[in-house]
Amino acid sequence: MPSLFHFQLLSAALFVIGMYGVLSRRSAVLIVMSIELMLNAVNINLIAAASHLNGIGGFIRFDGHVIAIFVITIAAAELGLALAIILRIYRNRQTVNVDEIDLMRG
Amino acid sequence: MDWAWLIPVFCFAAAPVIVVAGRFLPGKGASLSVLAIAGGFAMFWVVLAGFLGAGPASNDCFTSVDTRALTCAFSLSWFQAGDVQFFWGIVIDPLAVVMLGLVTFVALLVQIYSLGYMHGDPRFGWYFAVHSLFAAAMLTLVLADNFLLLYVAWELVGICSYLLIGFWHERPAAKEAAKKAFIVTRIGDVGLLVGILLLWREVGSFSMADAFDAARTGAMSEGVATAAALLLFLGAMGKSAQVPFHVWLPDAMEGPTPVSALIHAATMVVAGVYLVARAFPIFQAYDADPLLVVAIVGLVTALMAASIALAATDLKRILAYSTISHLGLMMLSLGAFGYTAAVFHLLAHGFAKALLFLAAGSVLHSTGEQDIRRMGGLRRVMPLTALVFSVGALSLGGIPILAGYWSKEEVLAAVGYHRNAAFLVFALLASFLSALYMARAMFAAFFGATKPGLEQVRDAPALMAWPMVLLAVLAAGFGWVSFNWPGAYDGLGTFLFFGQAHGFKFTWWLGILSAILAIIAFALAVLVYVRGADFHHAARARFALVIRVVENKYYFDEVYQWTVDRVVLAFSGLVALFDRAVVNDLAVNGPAHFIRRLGFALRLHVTGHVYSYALGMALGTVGLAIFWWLRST
Amino acid sequence: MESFDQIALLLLLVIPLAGAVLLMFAPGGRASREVWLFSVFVAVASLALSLVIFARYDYDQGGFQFTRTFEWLDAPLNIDFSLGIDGISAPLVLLNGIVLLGGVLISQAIRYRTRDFFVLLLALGSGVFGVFAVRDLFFLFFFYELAVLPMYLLIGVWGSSTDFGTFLRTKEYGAMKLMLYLIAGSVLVWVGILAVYVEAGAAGVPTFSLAELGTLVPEGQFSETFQTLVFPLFLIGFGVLAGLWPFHTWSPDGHVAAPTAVSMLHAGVLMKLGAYGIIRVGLVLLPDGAANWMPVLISLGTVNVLYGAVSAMSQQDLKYVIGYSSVSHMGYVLMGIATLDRVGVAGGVLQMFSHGIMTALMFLLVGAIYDRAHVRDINVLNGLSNRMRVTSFFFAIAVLTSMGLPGLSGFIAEFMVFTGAFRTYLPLAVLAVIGAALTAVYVLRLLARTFLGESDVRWQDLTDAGGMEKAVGGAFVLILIFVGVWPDPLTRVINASVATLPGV
Amino acid sequence: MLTVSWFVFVLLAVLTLGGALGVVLTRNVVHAALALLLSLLATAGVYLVLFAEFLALVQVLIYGGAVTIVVVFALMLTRGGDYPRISDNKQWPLAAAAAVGLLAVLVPAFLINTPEDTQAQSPAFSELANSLFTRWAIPFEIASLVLLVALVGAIIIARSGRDEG
Amino acid sequence: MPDLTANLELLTPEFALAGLAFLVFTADLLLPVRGKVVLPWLAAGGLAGIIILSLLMLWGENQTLYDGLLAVDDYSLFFKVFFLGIGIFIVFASIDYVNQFLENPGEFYGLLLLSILGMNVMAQSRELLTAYISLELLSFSLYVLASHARSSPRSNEAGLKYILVGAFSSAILLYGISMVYGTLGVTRFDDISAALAAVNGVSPSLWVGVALILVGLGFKVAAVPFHMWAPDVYEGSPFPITAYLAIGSKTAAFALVLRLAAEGFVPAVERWEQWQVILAVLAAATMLTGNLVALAQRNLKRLMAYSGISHGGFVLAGLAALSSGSHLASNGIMLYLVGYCVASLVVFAGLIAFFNTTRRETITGLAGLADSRPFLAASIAIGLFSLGGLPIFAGFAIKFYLFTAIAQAGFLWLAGLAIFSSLVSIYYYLQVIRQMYIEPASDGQDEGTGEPLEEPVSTVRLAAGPSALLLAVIGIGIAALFWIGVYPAPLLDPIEAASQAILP
Repeated sequence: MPSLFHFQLLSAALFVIGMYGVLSRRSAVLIVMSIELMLNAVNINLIAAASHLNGIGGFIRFDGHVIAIFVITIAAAELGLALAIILRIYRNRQTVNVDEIDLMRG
Repeated sequence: MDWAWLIPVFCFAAAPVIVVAGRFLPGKGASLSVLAIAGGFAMFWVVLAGFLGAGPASNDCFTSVDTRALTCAFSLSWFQAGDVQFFWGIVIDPLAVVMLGLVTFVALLVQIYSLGYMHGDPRFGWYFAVHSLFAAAMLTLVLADNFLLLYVAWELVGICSYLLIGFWHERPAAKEAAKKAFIVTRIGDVGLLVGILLLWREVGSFSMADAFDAARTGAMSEGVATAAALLLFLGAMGKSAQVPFHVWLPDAMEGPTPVSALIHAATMVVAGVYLVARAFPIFQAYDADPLLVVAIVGLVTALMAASIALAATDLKRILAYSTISHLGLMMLSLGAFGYTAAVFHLLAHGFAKALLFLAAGSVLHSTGEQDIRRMGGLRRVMPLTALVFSVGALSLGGIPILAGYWSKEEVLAAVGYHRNAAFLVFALLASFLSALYMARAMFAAFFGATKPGLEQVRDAPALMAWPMVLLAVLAAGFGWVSFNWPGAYDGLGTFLFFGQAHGFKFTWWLGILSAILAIIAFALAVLVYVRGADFHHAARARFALVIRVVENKYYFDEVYQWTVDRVVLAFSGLVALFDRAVVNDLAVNGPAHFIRRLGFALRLHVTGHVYSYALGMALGTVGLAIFWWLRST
Repeated sequence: MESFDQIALLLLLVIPLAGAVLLMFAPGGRASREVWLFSVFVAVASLALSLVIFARYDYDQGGFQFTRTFEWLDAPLNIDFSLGIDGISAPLVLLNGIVLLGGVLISQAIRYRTRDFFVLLLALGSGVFGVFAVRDLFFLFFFYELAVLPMYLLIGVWGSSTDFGTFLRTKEYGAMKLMLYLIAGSVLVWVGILAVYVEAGAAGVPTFSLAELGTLVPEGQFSETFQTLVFPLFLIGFGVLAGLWPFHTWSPDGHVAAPTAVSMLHAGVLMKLGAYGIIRVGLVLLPDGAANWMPVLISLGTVNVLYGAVSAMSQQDLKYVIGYSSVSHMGYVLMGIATLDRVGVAGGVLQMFSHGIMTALMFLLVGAIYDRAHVRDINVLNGLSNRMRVTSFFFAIAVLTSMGLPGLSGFIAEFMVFTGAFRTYLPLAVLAVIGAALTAVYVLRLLARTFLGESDVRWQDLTDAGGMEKAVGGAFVLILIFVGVWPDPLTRVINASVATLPGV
Repeated sequence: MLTVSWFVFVLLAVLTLGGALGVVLTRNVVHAALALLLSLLATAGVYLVLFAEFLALVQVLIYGGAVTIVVVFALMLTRGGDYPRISDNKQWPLAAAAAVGLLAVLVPAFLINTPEDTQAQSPAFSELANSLFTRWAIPFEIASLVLLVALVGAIIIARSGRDEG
Repeated sequence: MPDLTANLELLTPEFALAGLAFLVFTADLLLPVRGKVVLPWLAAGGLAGIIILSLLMLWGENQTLYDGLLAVDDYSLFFKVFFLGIGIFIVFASIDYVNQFLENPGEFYGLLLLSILGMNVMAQSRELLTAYISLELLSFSLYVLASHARSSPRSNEAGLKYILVGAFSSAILLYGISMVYGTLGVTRFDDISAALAAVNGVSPSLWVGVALILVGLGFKVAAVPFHMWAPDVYEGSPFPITAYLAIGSKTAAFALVLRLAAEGFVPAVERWEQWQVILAVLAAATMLTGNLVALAQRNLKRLMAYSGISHGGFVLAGLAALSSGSHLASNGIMLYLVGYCVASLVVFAGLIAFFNTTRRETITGLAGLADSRPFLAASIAIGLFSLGGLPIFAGFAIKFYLFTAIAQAGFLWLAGLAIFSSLVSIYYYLQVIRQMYIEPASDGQDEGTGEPLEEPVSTVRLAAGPSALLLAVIGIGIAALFWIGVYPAPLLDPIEAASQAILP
């Protein structure tokens, strides 16, 4: 039976991959997608901890699950808003390529 | 006598009044100035009488232990600085009394003379204002009982001389001469001030009496005594135009002639001599090494100046160099313990030289001419001037029974007794030279054939004549005051060293020798300038080089000029450049620019690309996590 | 009268500040004449007040008087707004009153943004009053910065740029440099203050009150190492403002750029804040550190004297000459302080006063000349004494004072400094005396070139200084002579407090 | 049993990470979207392994459904004709370095302290709901406001206003 | 199950605020275009009402709700009133701008209100998730508001950059939370501190988790190296939103961080003493970077962004100085936040007024302002002087307080660094002032720097002059600056109470 550590390992890897995506991608949409991956990693971490450690050391039961639900909600909302802004930029600039979006710098 | 302090105060009071309200007073305030100094002169007699009358019994008066001179001091607090109390006070002792007489009298005469001489000058009032200020300062200098006050007066006479030399500052020469005079004397003043402060450091008070007691009793270490004496002498050299500080005095002749008569002949320039005489105890302390220096400097000055005077052709400059030379003689005499002789010569020379200057002034005033080569035979057109000038010249030249003769003889005697033969020989040479150039000036200017263009000149007006006459009388007969008149009064020396028998001792062989030398000198002059014999041209030809050196005043001015231009100003230019280039642009602007550059460089890290921002955050995250981890374990 | 003593200093701070604020919000305060009159009124009031305070200072009793303390911030910070002056600050308060009034009076001709000008000028004045009148480190620093703050605009807006051929000094540069310099100095001061506060807190008395901190010193709460480490912060920090070499260059450049009144206040008063700070904070709180660092300070002071004099010799611009002479004369102040000798310190304080009046006078006259001739180059100007008789006379008095001519205040002060220095640092003292002689060189050079001699046709129709300038200048001249002849009224006040300085 | 759960876990992990890698590496946006979908669904599987059925359900509904659809729409709407070849930016090596660095920090951090382990259990829905609506009521309500803001914002930003004809 | 909602009424202000937001939304829907001018007044009035309501209801309350997720204490009350006040001023400052340049006023004000709600909850949340959610409420509103000028590419770009980096950072923050939760199993601050104190031996995932949380919050307060989004977002956002970002969101984030540190970390003393230096280093980097890069700016918004970063650095330094022993640091932080906000508000209000009339936002664009609009120039100058930390304005007092706290906590070096970097800051503040006061007016077409203006839109009409409302806002702000600068004691009483609440 995989232990908590394995799940944490999984989440860490997922988080890092998502981060790499954010840092390396050019298309704003893909960056948003990568961020979703990172949030998933968070959720895996939370749920794994919640379900493995309940009852130990003053844990309130299943807070992890609750937090995870919030995270999912926020993530969805964030995604929606981000995509809306991306659309707006696409309309004004005909690109979603973040290294063409650098009117302001310095 | 308790009112002696009034003497300077009169003049001090007069000066500002003339400046502010002069134009409303009769004679633009000149009258006020003359009145003040006249009052001073009157007070002098009161003081003298009181002093002769006073005994050690009377308050504020005591007889100092070594000189046993009666001294009366009045002192009151000036101000308290930290833990040091500053006083101003006056001391009245024979030396002070004598100087008082000289200063008040000559100043009075010169101011009266100036009424005529400066008549119609646009800055007439200003002239007299500064004159009063000068008189005040000079009298303070004479009366000061502590070194601080002396220094104050010392500087004040300096600035007055600056103002009067530069009186006609529209003339560039006058402007430069004034600056030169002040700066050169100022160099000496540094020595004076340092010396004073050194004495204070040792003695703990600025009072002269304390300093002298310390010097006498040995409370003052020898090192300090010697150093202080030399430093004071440095100041004296500056004021009394001793070599190598003599360069300013001839140029000072750019001032109005009466000024030259008063300040640069009779009074201010002798302040140095007065200082040395005043501080004699310090010079004498221990084995009196400083006096040897004084003697040497005096001798060198006397010879050098006399030789230059011989080559000079400008009447006033001749007189100026003669002044320097005679100041040298006085120093020499002091250096040879000839205290009395120095003071005596100081007085005699003062009257005679003032007279000569006034006479030269009257010549200048009438003819507008200063070069003796273009004068001649003036005795026909201005007999009075010629007469008084001759009296002065003969007296200074050392023709017997005139004042100068006695005083010079005293000096020579002192040198003869206390210094070795070499000194005496050179001293005799100096006195011979002084007779020679005096005779030259006199005969060249007033005798011989009248030069064309001088026939119509007229003699001095009364206002200028009378002072000259009075001075002439003194220049001729002043010698008698130094003799011993058994019963009534036994000699200047005895007066100066109260009670002690420093009577007048005539040294026959010296007296005769100097008389002969003087007469030879005058005879030569007669031959050359009246009879027109010209064997001296041969001499000129043979000693061409020497002559040129002498005529160029031993190139002192050139050397100084070079130093100022090439060293002082160059250095200051260098410093100014350093200040701007290094201190400012490098050390100040440098860091500022560096920081701005840094800002512009750092600016680039905000690339404008989201992913690089995220990268920064990611790296920051890793770093922070590691840092946190490390700190926590 | 007791009640007066209670509020005297408060009034002293409030009057100029309130004047400035009123002026700022005065309806229709744009008519320059009215603005000027109002400012004159305020300045006169301050001067009168400072005169009364100075006169009422009881020098027999000594110590701090007119004291008053208001709670400002209590624990955990402990800042009191506590007022009080002693014999050292009393003359400086008087000085500020005098110079401020002078500056306001001769600024009659300011037409451009008159209101702002006088608002800033008065703010500056009240800042200086504050520094001299408070007894709490926080407020000392507060007013210190308040005095610096207006300088930027005063110079930047009303100043002038000059092209010296080889290099250019714009007013922006001068203003910015002065501002950054002084604030850089205050950075060190600030750090020093914090250090003292922390140390006092370690001793169980976290406070900024100079009085309370002063009581810690004799108890040895500040270890010698601490003092030795912290003192340089104050030394340099305040020294910058005092024109300490090599941190002096802001001063001449600032002068060249500044308008007349500002130059007067800047050289006349502002530079004194630094020296005052060294005494009030450095000497009082860190006597041991001071003792250890004084050899450095007196050496630097001597450098100031000589360096300033020498570089003044070859300056071409009148204001540069005076600026560098200020550097040179502040050297005497620093030397006097560094002697840690009663005469010396007293001399330093007196020199602050004397130099304040003297430089103010010089800049006033230079301003008068510049307004008429529109040049300050001493090679271009000449023979002014024929055209501007009174101006030249006053200027001569001023420069003679700076030359240390007896009978004028400068001599007394410098002589006292020398006296003190001779007791403590003989060789440097001799150097300083030589420096005094050097002064004569550039002063006479200046007089000869600019004022004496024939004047060109170019200056034929130059008019003499205006009535107001004559009046103020005359007053300054009288003060210089008065102090030079009878310094006792000042010195006895100064002595009263110098004697009580620790380590002196 | 053991082997089975291990097998399932590994399988899901591979799918999750593989999908994730697909998202961040592929050159084709459509593939990226699909990879994202895959990864998200696999994550739901992971939740199941953790006995978090409810969350698995939510995950499938929200991510698998809504999110992916939105993303695809966004891709369609922002198609610039440059799809086949979306490349990475120049800094990708640095990015990789940062990622690896973070991994190198996280893994040992997890490895060093793993509290003693218990069997994973699943909460009863009722408990979850209960705590969600009692203890976590405030965050819940704020979250609803967040959604509102996102909604309003998305509308006013994305809708075509008067400024474009 | 205990009754968690016994004292639900304590949240009335929050509910009222949410209700107000909905009211604005609906009013916006119902009102005709012409009638929408009432919206801002509705919002402002509502906010004022809520301030009064909160003061009446919550004065002196000290309770927790929902099992300690939320605290209703003096601390939250202080910040609640503070944020609501900021809200009012921002609304007033926005009115003209919104009328001139923006569509959808209803959404604008509504989102503003919701973000204020988020800030309030941030200030009173004592649990990580609650804090996070309320933080997201604030962030989402700001994402929308930043990109609110739909037609402006800069505004879009600002929104995009903000939301991408923001989402990234919130992912990191969440991961940190998950790690803390995964290690301790608790998310309440007090539990965390208890656990921290209890944790013995190594627990790296906890520490890394804390670090990640700090990253997420550091993004919000724009701490180096998480600051790079700030300049772009500030520049691109509509001007009032720039002000709001600089004032509101930064302060709210600090309110959260301060409570987290004070309740979550500080009680675990030895841990905290290990961690202080980390914050100190972060602070040092932040203040230096902000000030140095600000030197190179040409655009006013960017300048304010960087200056904001540096001020954030000062506050971070204050955080590093927190200690369970004294309230000095926490007082200092809160005082500083207030002073900083007021000063920035004055500056921004002036700049907005300037922008409304000229559409210029570059530094050189300000040239000659002192002649054309003296009051605006003066107010901007006063604000900048205050930000630069010069006295009689708030800046000096608050800086002195904060830096004293830093030094007192043993970070004298950090205090020195802070003082030095505020010296640097004075340089660029003076550059702005120089443009306004010294440089002559430029014709507006070419501003000398190649910084392009927003291309003028024909539909936009420029205001003739700053509206009375803006001037009133500025006037009040300046008055507050003087008040805080001269006598902050009254303000410190509630601050002390707030510190008492979080650091018993």
